[in-house]
Amino acid sequence: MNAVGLNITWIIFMPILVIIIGLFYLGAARKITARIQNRYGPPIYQNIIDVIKLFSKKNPTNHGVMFSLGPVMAFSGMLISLLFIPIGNKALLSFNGDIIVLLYLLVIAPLGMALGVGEGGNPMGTIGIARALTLMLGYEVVLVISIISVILYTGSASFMEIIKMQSGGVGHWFIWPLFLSALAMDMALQGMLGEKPFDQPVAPHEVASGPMVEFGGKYLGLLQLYHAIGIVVETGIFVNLFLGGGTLFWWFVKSFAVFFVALLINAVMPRFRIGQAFAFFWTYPAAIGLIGLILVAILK
Amino acid sequence: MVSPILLIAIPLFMAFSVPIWGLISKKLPKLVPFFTFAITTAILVSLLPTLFSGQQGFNLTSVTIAGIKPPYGINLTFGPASAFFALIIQLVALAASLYLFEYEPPEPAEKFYMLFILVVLGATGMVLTGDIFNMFVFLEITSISSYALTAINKTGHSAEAGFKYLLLGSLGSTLFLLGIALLYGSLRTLNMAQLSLYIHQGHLDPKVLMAVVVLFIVGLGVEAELLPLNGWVPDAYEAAPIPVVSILSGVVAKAGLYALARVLYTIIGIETGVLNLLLIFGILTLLSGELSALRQKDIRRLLAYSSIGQMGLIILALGGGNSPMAMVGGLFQAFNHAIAKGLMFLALGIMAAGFNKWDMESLAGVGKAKPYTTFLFTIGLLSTLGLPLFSGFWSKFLIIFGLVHSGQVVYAALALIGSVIEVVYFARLLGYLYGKDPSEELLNSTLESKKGFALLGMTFLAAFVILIGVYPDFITNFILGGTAELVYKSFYISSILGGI
Amino acid sequence: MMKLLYFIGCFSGGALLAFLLGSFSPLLKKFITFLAVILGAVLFATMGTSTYQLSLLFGNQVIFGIDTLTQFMVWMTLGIAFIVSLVLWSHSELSPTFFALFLLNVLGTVLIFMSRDIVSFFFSWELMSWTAFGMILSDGWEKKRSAAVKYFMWSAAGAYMVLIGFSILFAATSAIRFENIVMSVGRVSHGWLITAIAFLVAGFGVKAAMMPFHVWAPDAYSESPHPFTGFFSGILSKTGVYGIFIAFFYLAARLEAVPMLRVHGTSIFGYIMVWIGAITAFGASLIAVHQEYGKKLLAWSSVSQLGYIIFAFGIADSLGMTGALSHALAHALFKALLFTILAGVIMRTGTDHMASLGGLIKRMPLSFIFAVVGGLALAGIPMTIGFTSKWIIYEAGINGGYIFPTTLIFAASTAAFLYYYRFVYSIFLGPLHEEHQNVKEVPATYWISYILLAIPIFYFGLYPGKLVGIISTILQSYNLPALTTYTATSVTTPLGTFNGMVVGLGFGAALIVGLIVYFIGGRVRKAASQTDKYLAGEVVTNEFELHYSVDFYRFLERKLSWLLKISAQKFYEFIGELIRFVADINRKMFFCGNGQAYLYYMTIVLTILILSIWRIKP
Amino acid sequence: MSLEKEQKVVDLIKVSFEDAEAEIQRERRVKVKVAPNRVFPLVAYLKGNGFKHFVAISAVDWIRDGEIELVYHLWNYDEKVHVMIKTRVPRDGGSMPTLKPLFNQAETYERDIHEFFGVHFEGNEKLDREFILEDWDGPPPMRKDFDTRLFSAEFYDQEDLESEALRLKIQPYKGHLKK
Amino acid sequence: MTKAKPPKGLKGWAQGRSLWMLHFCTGCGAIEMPPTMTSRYDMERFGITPMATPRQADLLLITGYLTVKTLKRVIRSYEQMPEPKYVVGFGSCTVNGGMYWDSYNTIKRLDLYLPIDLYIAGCMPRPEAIIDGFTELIEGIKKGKFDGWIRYKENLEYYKRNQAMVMDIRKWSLDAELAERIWNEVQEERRKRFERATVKHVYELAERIPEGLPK
Repeated sequence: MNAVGLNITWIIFMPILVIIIGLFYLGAARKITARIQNRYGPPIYQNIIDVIKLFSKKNPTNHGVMFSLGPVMAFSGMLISLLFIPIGNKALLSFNGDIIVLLYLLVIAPLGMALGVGEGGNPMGTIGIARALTLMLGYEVVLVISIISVILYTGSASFMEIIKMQSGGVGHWFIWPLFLSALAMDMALQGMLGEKPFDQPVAPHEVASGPMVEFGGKYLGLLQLYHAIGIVVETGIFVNLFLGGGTLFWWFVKSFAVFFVALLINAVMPRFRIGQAFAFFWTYPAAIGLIGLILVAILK
Repeated sequence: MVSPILLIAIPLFMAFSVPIWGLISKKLPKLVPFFTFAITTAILVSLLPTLFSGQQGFNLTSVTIAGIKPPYGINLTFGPASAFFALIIQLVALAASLYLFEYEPPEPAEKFYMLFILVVLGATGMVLTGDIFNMFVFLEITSISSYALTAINKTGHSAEAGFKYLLLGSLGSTLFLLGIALLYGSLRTLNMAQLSLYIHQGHLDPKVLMAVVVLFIVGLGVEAELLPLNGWVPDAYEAAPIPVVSILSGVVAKAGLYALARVLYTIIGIETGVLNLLLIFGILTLLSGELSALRQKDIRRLLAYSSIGQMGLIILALGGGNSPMAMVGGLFQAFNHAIAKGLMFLALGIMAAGFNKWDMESLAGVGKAKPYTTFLFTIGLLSTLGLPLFSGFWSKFLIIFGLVHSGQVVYAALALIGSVIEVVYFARLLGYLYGKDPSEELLNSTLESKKGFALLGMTFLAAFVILIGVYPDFITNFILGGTAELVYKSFYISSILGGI
Repeated sequence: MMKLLYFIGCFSGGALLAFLLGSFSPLLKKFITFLAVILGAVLFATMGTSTYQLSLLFGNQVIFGIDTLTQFMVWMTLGIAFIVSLVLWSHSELSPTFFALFLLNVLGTVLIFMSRDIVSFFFSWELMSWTAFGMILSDGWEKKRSAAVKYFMWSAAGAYMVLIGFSILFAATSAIRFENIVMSVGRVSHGWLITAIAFLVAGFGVKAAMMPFHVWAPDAYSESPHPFTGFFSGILSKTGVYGIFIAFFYLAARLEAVPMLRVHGTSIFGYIMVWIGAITAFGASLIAVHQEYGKKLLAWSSVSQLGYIIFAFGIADSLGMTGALSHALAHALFKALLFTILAGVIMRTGTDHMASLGGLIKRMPLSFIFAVVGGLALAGIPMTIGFTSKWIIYEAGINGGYIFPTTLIFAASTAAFLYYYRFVYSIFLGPLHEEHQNVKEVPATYWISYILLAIPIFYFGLYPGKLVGIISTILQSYNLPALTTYTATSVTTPLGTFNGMVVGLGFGAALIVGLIVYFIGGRVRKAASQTDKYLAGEVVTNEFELHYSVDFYRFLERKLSWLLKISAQKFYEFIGELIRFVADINRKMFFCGNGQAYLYYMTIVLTILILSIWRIKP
Repeated sequence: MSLEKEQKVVDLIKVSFEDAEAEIQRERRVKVKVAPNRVFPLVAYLKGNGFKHFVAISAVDWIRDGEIELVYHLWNYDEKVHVMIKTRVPRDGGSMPTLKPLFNQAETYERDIHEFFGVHFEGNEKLDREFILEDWDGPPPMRKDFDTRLFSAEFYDQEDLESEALRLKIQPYKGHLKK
Repeated sequence: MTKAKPPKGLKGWAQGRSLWMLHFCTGCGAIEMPPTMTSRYDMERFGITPMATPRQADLLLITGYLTVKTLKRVIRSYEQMPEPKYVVGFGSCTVNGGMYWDSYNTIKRLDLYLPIDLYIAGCMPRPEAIIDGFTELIEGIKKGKFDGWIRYKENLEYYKRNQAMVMDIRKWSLDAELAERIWNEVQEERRKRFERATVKHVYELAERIPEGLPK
């Protein structure tokens, strides 16, 4: 029972930790982007200020019940996904669901947000959602190909099993034997994180920040938190599958490293058109992933 | 004592007495066909129990005329097969004669009723006779009356149709007669049982036999609507009055079919390879009929083509005769087709009554204007499509099973392709009947409630369709008997000629 | 014996009564239908697992049996039928014929699941097919003609393929009962057996909307009477699935032994079906994404979901079959729910054209909530039955090593989000149109049926083990491999675990946390009006189209146009043209109306026949 | 620098439009003066002769003559010649046929000129819709007799508004904050 | 109803350090924004980020002159912003009309129509001036000294009346009832003013046109 008790402590503590770290990730992202652009950039804790400010704002416009529930659902959906991914050898709830469960839990959040945006009734928001979903159709295929190759390679869809198999140093990480799959997944991750060149859904110059167009104040604050957790979870999938998990510290280091790569690409890339982005995912990353998958299937 | 002879004698008497009734009252001739067929149907039904009393489960009685025994005298056979076809004919004729109550035939009306009775009489005779020349005679009675009835509307159109029918029909009869002549020349007998026995014993040169087969098929094929010989069908069905059409499709065609089956199965015997011929003819007729119906706009022509297709299916089933299932299915289908198609034609007559337009566009929406008639029509249609709860389902099911059972998977598949085409045009027809709003003209045409007697006859047929559809065993024993009679030659021969 | 007759009589008598009495009072037809379904369910409950014999054709004993699978399928059928009969209370405008045919249709469907021999199976099959056609017909089908004809033609073609398959088996084994066929299937040569199975699977595949036999399905589903569509798509398609189950596990099992027919460790049939299922699921969902009408969208979605089931059947191990059967139930539930909601929307607004709807959440909040529930299940969100079944199917696909089809299935699932969002957004979200300002919420019969459908959706989502347990019992009774590693709330496969309860509780807790965070944030201001939106400072009034619902995924369509161009429809249209061409030639040739020509034909036939006799006969 | 191509254009116009005063203004620039009712045929004629680009319509208010001069600019991509067609319509009740049948974009320029100069263009259906000036019911503001300074002073009457603000004790702008 | 107060303490600090800006760039001042945002001056180091919609913005930056037509949109956007919100007038056009002082269609003083918190004068102000203005703003917000949105709420009728003098406010105000009422009230005066502004447009004006202009 002791183990269970510990688990519950972590279950309560981990989301708070991840939110703070995720906000720091976002702040770091802004700082790093600024440095790349030869700017000074905001302080690294800027996003925490932003969230505090957003929650302190008064009278954001509400368009209906679903509009309010949307961000809540997005936040909660990401929170529950967080619990199903092992973070730094802490299994949390991940014994109760495998990668596929996580993949589908990850969908609750965008779905909730999409419904909220829908009730907002702003066509730009809906265009953003339509773009996001199209993008999702693009990267999900690549993501799934990579995940299937990992599952085929290990014979298990459980995160803990996969992490266990990678224990024993850098050499045992799956990024080496499954390099092509990892590469494909990293590309998919770029889309998942919504970093350039795949930031069409929120493209501020085209659709006025897309889904978020009607959200202000605490709605936006919830979405910021959702985004912060999302980054950790999404990079965490990569860390757990290919970089061998690790202790809490190293886990976050690896996770940030994955995010850092995405950031570098983000900082120097222009934006695809949405059709191009979709077509891109279904050509190069999918092809790379498929080659990786075939190699796994043959070599296995 | 009721005797099968009465089935021929009474109509004969009634037919020629029509003018006399006409002298008494102008209205009386109208009733004559109905009473004739009511009496004959009653006689037939009262005779039915005698069929199922022997050891084999059924019985075949031979009735001699003028007391001379079969090989030398003329006889009538009353077995399950004959009785079955006679029943078909009587049922359809009865329903059609009820329709006549509401129908004003072209003058002179007496002639019409006379010919009407004569057609049925001839068909009944064909079915019942045990003598092949008699069969020819009855065939002639039927066909000549049909020619006249086809042309009775006295328009150029009907005259043309009648003439085409006459052309093909008379040539067909001639060929049939030629075949009889060949047989008689070789075997010196006209009694079917005797012929069957001789052929069975190998008294006939196979080449002559095959020539006879060909002549018979081509000769009888005109009435049985086989492929290249059925050119008259759509024209005749289009030009003839509706009750006549129902008789043509339900009675004449079935009599021709019976003749074909009787001649090929009983006299010639299926071991000679005629079945392949039937299969080929059957499938070609089926496909050609269904394909022609596919784009028809005129409902009478559509039903005519569908009729051809159905006859093809029956012939195909007879071709699968080395499996009794197919044979049973074929006879069953003959019954179903006669009833359903008769029903459909009669219902069509009422649907277009007082209106006289027969294309789909004009009759669109009739389901709202004349709901009950259209409902009856639909029952016939669904039965023709072979859908469950209606009798057609069982026969089609049996035919396909039988065909596959006899090894003819390809034919079965082709037949089913034909059926799919049938589904398409009938579904489209249903769409027209129910889907649209009726035109003013249609709404103002004669009400169906004024056609009570006709509806009674049709309801009677529809009841049969549903009864057999729900409980097929109502009639299956009959069909099994009929199949046995047609297929087991020795039984037939021994029943007529006495134990050999 | 008598119980079965009572059961049949209950439905057919109800049909007869509804048909005869329905025209006198609309209440009567609804009441009779409702009563007949309930009575039927009660009768079925008393029947238990048993076998009944009926003397049907030539005194043959046809068999109706009830086993666990039958119970599963029949309860599903009766359940959805009950929902439909409940919803029908609000539909007096449908003709008595519709009610009668509906009862016959339910009867046919139930009898399919009960029948244990060829004759009764085919009887029930055809009964189910044509009554469905009749129902489309009875609902005034001026615009529906082509869809109805297409449906009828395809279902006839499918039924005939089934018939050929059965008749081949009958010809080879001389048995009409399934058990006898299975016993003597060893006597059938491989060639015939393969032919028979191919015909059967193709025939059943038509009903299960398997590509390339799916072309009828979207049209027929979308054009069928609205309250009935849920049953049509949810249950009638399952008869095809059931048929495939029968064909596959009764007969194809025998082919397992032939090494030539084995690919990837399973039979070649399985392999083909996996691919067909995956392509069906993927292709249909891509098409569903681009539909403009709600019913069409859901119809294509049905085709896609049926692809999942076929895919899972093809895998044919314990996971695959569990997945297939559970997805059969899942699809029946959520598709019935979604179609019923759409029927309610159509009843209230008169259209299912998505661009003309919008904003109905303000007027029909209950419908919206359940549309979300249905959508969660459709998209396979954990906590709903849709995830339970999809998850098992994915695990089955990966575990069986079908990597590429599984990828396609995943993509199809992602596409499901796309079309689901489009559906729910276009109808319920977005701005409310002027003409729908006074739309009312659906009547009680509707929302009661929503609730009734939502309960099992969540129950089996939170207790996936219960569903797997039911299906395992079925599979074990058929001596098929069954999934045994489950508890009430969790299922474990060789690859991983899924605990529905933990996910549910966890999400519940997360939702509470989310709400707390939300309420920390303080007051909000209600939007002043519907035009209170940010549109670059512009005030956009009703004269402009603010509802982003036309060409929703245009950019996607543009990119996928090469893929969407591949159309089975066009191929069939070409075949249809060809047949019409042949038909015309045939008619002009043989029925030219020229008496001389007829005589020529007669002479030619006579000559050919006589000459050929002289040549062939020695 | 020869002016051959310009001369060709002038000749081209002179051939068909004898009443038009065409002259070469300078290199690549031809000026034509015609009566208002001849503008449409002339533009149509030029369009058929390679002047595919309708550049703009501009207007000048000749207040002393009581006329408004409309200038139609056309451009020939092949020859690289600019033709200005000048015509004058009366200031009050002046009317021109629309060029929309020839060049769709003329509609927009015509709406513009209608709003700012008050010239009516016959056949332009969108003329009455407000284009740039929303809620405007005064005289066309680009005419020379429109006193924009007066209008600005009177209409945006700041003194009134400010005194009201003082009465309400609103300090619209609080001034610099001390560092 | 208690009087709303500008945020102080943590909220005020966060508000000041995280100013999200909606820049209404129709005026020529827009050209000064890119240098302010990019690497040389980098306003993001103060937490100031451009935002695409008023829902997310705290600061409305008006970069230059506003015509009547654009004023409507600005008011609309301003009213859609959540509170607390700030308006910065940028360039002399917003102060007194600037070089458009005699235009028939440009409003002269923005603070009559919207509660300006801060003006950055200049034509145009250089990025240094902008940064300076922003620093003022941030410091002021932290101390709770900017209360433009409170002024706007409290004197809504006054602002609406001013707006109604130059534009049709009915469609452009979130509070439709108030707008309708005020619009009806000011009609008479508005009409008079319009007449007064246009009545003297006669030929004497033509005399002012210098001689020698080409005919």
